[in-house]
Amino acid sequence: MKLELRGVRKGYGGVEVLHGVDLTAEGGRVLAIAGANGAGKSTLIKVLAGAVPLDGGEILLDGEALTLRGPEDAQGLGFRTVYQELSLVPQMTVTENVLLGALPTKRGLVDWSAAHARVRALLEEIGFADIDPRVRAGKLSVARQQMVEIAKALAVEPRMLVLDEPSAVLAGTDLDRLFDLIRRLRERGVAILYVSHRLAEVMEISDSITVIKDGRVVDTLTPARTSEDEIIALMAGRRLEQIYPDRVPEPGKPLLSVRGLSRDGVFDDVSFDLAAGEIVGMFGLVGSGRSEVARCVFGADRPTSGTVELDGAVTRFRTPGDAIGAGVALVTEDRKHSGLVLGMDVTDNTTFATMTRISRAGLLDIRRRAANVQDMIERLGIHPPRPEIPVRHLSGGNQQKVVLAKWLLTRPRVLILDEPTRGVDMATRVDIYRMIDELTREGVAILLISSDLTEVLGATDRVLVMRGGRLVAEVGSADTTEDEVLAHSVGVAA
Amino acid sequence: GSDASGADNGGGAAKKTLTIGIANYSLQAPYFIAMAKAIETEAKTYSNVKVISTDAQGDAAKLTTNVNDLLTQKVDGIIISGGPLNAAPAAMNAIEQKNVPSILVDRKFAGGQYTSWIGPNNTQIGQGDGQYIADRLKGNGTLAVITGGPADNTIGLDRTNGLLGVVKQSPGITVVTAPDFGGWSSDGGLKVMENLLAKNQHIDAVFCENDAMCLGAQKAISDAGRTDEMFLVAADGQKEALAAIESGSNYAATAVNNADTIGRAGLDRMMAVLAGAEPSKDTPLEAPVVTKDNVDRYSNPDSIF
Amino acid sequence: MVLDTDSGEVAGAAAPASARWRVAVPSPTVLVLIGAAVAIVVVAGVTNDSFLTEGNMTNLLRQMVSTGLLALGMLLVILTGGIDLSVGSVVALTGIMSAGLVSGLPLPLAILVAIVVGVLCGTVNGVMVARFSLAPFVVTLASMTTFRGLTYVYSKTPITPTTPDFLTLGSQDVGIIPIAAIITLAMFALGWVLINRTSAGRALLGIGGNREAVRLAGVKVRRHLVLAYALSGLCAGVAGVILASRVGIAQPSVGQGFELDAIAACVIGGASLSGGRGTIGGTLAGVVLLGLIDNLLSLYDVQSYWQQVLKGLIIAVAILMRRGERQNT
Amino acid sequence: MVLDTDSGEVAGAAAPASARWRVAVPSPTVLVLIGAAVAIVVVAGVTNDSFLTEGNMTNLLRQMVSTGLLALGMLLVILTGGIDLSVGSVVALTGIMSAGLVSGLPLPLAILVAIVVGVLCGTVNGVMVARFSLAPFVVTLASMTTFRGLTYVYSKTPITPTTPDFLTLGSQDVGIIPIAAIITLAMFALGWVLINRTSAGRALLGIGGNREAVRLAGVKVRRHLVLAYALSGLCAGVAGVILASRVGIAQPSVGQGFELDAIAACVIGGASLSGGRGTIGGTLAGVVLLGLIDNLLSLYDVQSYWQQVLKGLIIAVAILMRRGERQNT
Ligand SMILES: Nc1ncnc2c1ncn2[C@@H]1O[C@H](COP(=O)(O)OP(=O)(O)OP(=O)(O)O)[C@@H](O)[C@H]1O
Ligand SMILES: Nc1ncnc2c1ncn2[C@@H]1O[C@H](COP(=O)(O)OP(=O)(O)OP(=O)(O)O)[C@@H](O)[C@H]1O
Ligand SMILES: [Mg+2]
Ligand SMILES: [Mg+2]
Repeated sequence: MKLELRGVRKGYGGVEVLHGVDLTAEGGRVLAIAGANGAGKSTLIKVLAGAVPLDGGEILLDGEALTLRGPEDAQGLGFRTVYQELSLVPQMTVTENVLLGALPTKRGLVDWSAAHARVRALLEEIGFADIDPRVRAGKLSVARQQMVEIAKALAVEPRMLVLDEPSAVLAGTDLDRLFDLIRRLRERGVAILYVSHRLAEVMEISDSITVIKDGRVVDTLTPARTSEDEIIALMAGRRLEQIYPDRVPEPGKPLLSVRGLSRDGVFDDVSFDLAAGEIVGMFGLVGSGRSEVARCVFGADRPTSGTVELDGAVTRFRTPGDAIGAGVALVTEDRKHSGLVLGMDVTDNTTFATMTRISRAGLLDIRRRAANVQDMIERLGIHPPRPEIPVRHLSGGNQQKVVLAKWLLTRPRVLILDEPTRGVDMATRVDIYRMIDELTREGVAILLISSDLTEVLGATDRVLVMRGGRLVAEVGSADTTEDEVLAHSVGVAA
Repeated sequence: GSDASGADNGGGAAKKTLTIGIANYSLQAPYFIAMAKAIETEAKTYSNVKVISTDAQGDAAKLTTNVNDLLTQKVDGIIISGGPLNAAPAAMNAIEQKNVPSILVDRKFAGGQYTSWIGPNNTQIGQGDGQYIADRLKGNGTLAVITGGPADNTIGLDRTNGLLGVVKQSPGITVVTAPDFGGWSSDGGLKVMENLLAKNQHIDAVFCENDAMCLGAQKAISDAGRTDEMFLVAADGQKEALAAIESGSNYAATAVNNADTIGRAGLDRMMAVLAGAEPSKDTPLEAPVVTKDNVDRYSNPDSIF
Repeated sequence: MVLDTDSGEVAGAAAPASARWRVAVPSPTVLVLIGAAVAIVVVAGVTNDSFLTEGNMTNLLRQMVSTGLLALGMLLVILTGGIDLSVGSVVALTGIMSAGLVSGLPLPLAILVAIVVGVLCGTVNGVMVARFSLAPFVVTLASMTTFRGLTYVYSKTPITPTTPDFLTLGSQDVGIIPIAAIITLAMFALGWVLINRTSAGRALLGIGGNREAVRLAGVKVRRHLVLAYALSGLCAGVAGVILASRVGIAQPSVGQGFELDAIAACVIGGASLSGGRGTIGGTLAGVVLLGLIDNLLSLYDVQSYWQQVLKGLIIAVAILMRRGERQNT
Repeated sequence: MVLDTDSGEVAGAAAPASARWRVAVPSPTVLVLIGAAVAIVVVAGVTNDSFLTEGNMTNLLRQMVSTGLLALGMLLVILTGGIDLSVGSVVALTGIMSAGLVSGLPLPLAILVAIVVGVLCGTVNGVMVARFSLAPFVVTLASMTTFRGLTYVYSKTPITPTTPDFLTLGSQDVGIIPIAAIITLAMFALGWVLINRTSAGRALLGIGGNREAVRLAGVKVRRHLVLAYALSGLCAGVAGVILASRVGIAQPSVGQGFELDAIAACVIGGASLSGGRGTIGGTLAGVVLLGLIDNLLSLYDVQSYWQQVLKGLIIAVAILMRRGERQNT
């Protein structure tokens, strides 16, 4: 099969986002789409999925014009989509989510045993047999939810599979399993569209790469004949000299010490130190307990035992407010669920953690607030640079920047970042790495939790590795390899 | 008021303890509260009577249920204060089946399926008020009418129709009826009156289907500074209304529909029936019009209502 | 197993054949409610002579019919994240129409027409909500007023049905079980099948849980929303006819505030007003609990005002017993 | 500018200093409502002689006071994703208490005590919702019943206040503007400041939008929830005192159904019952629109039954005019 887009235009509320996109996807090939945050990738995908109507141009399937009046039309054609923003019904079971709208029936009634069996088989096929189809989707970790999304897209054999940043929450073996799956589907003749900001992945999995900038296609490249640098240059419109800043580890005095921290059933006996001016990475597979450690340190959850010391004194954060007051900040991993109030604007979302601080006699100092927000918009390059826009209308990467901005405004002494670059484009990542590097110069201690191995090693001074809720290794970033860290995380001696 | 059946008959039933159920349609309005209280107070004058009072909270189905509940508890007789209900066939069927006497107080049900009824003659109440208004206006002027609620409550309808029957005989009297309902309450009466005042340059008299509404209306009139322009006439004999009449305000008259009298008479009638008497089926009570001249005969500062 | 302790209501229905028995095990919410109800029944049975009598049981059942039917329809709407405030007015409209129509039409036809009117009312709500994306609260608030007005336009005065047969539906019993209660229970059973065993029912839950996700999965969201409101109208229509038949006279003013009891039953039974969560079993338990409270407070001769205070407190305690339910999830 | 058509109400308040003028530009919702209100006023002014009279304007203002105050408090609760069904009962309780207390206490003290009782009622709701994570709908449904019962326990019969001064609050005008309307407007102004210019106000919106996100940002969620309900109780308390003072007699039965009007005003004004969205301006416009509808239907002598039908239809049209608002967003 061959799918062509010709001059596709799409806008929201009068502002055009796609200005005439031409694109060709073919069965048995993986087409990667790269582009900066807000370039219009997700919008393009929504057009293809029939989720939003297009404003102009046409879509041709094997040479014939198509009209997609709704998602059901696209699905009828075998176009399946994994959206960037998780779209599960949290109250429903995995089975129901996967077979949403297509539950098997017997004599008009849903045949639950057939349904569960089908979903179990599907999960097995994509390598996630350990997900229980009868569990509520909302109970799964983000990574597992992502795999459920993928299973959902495969519930019907697709002719075309569109994946919008499927890897943002995956790491290590999970990622390998995803790639295996993609390759198998390619062999079966499925057309695959793959969107990701992790260019190494893109180079590995794709047959060709289309780069989009500001809603226009700027070039289509072949991985064999291009480089990450070239793609970044096309996306950003400038060359990036260096991705990770050079770091000479100069840890100051210990700021935060975690001692024997445990939370029943999640993680056990975790101890580590963060020193002023240091960036410490934390790596682990999905569900290894990294996020939970961060939340307990921050007072968002209660640990069952263990202590947290700040400046050598034992402290007890009962609420996140206590932690913020003491200068600890946590950029949470799931922006939609725990990071943003989607319906509220950039200003509010950026200032939720600091609004009491900029109040005088109970009244917000709105000038100062506006100035703070403006400053953050400029420093992080939030696009569009409009503080009054609801964050719901920002692209995924820009939403992530808003979360970062909120925590940077608290001027933390200890900054915990849980997957902070999830969905963030390369150019912006570089800005973020530079920014945290600068923060350490001011004596801030940073814990960077990430599932991106390259990032974990590139941006940090040393790396803690977690496995099954325990801290299993600590290595210096400069003296180790990706393979070694990965080996620690899966428990194979390197 | 008049104790038509006579309490003295009750003594004959003093042998065993009697349980009398009261099925109240609603105990939200003071009028009905007062009536339920009167029944209970009167019951205390008999040594052998226990009263079980239920409240359907304005729900006809619940009244039916409550009646069934009472029958379940094997009451000897049921007094029904049916509020705005026109009939309650299912409840009355159940009572009939159990062969228990039923006394209706205030509210008469259509269909005649009850032992005895004691209550006001609402048409007469309206007529009395109408006569007072027609006399005082000397056949000329504008009369505003405030109704309580939808016409499924024939209490109000009877009062207004009684009034109009008299007033319409004087062609010089223009009647304006408020399009919205006063909901039988003071705040409702106030709001309806405010709208009437906005719409009508001149009003000579106001009639409300009950006192509560006219108390609110009186306030609206005084707020608008038009107290001297008009007088108010209503029905029930609520003690605040009697006080307003007594004080010589523009609250001129009200037709008595005495909850206390009706309640007491209702219980006495029940006792009489239980003692084997066969009283007259329907007993409409007199509804004298109270004005400043005779108000001292009716006001009782201790009454609830 | 452990993971889904507070989701038994949804997950339970989705149990595979191998664990089919789980279907029969009610969720913790329902268990708590059943426990409360049983405790109440036992205490009442011991301390009150009238409570466990046949007559009172029949009464109790009959009393639960209106709230039960309305709560059933309400649940379907609540599952989608909506609300239907108009049910009380639909009860009045369909009740008075059925009572009025029997004078001209054969009894079954009159009842049918009245119920169809109920379905139409619900459909109007559904279309407004689905097609024009309007807030269900306001739509049904507006239609509550409109339908009530139409009831008075149909007849300002109560209508006593001319056919004595009309009273059968509401008053006749089979043994000690009223026909009306049997109809209600049958409708609950159908509701259970709808919610747990049909894709339409699952779609209703999904719409309340994440409307966009369901839409993107190709489910026709609007059509299902209309269905939910239409069924709520249907239930209200049946309740209206039964109520008129039970009282023996149809009043245009009937049904005010019924919607609150219906919603309360659903929420006490574990339904979430944000949608996506709620069960037939829980709702039924909620209906029973509310019915028991009313029945007992009046059997124990509690003063009407204190009845209100107590009723409020009992509802509060009932929901306190199932803590853990979060306001927005 | 164009992008934020359906969010202007929140966004408008958050304008940076450089664009301070935007604060003064109401959101599309409010503009549509103001447009509708102006259209109604013009048409009514031309076709009805009584409408634009001084007396009627004073009436109109006075009639909006109760709904206005209740809607203001309700908005705060709705912003958090909650609802307060108990306000009508609080109106009755505080009204009758203030009328009863003046016979023993100095007037200002009596009023103060009554209002404090209102705040307490709200606080009870808030604590139940916040501390025990109970569904606001059921909590306030239970307290609606409880507070109503307590009102009757306090006094079964209406109370006429013994102090003539008691009547000032509800009846006195400054020029043609009733004191009560001035108090209401002042409270709306304070409400505007609270929502748009204080961290507590932003927190309320945030809680309704994403409770977990603002909790993690250090916002004390429970405390703010209690605040919202307590303020709703405060507004209901003020409304209760003013109403008793206006009618000149306090009835225990007053206020039934007031909560629905208050909620309707908020929702017509663009508030979302799922929380996180709503404005003071919109709510005020909603109150005015509802008040105008009532006033005009009566001035035009529309029969009560048709009034209900028309009122329902007008509300439906009003919300239809601001399509685009999605049910769950
Ligand atoms: N619902 C919406 N309303 C208004 N504007 C929107 C909406 N959704 C997206 N946009 C805008 O459209 C542009 C493209 O967004 P899109 O989500 O397609 O970007 P993207 O390329 O997927 O970015 P990212 O890499 O960050 O996911 C952005 O400027 C965004 O702000
Ligand atoms: N097989 C599984 N099925 C469902 N949930 C799981 C599974 N494995 C782990 N989890 C959940 O993952 C959580 C622990 O992961 P946590 O988020 O703390 O770790 P993480 O290393 O940050 O991983 P993630 O990438 O998922 O964030 C726990 O809440 C646990 O219940
Ligand atoms: Mg995107
Ligand atoms: Mg994590």
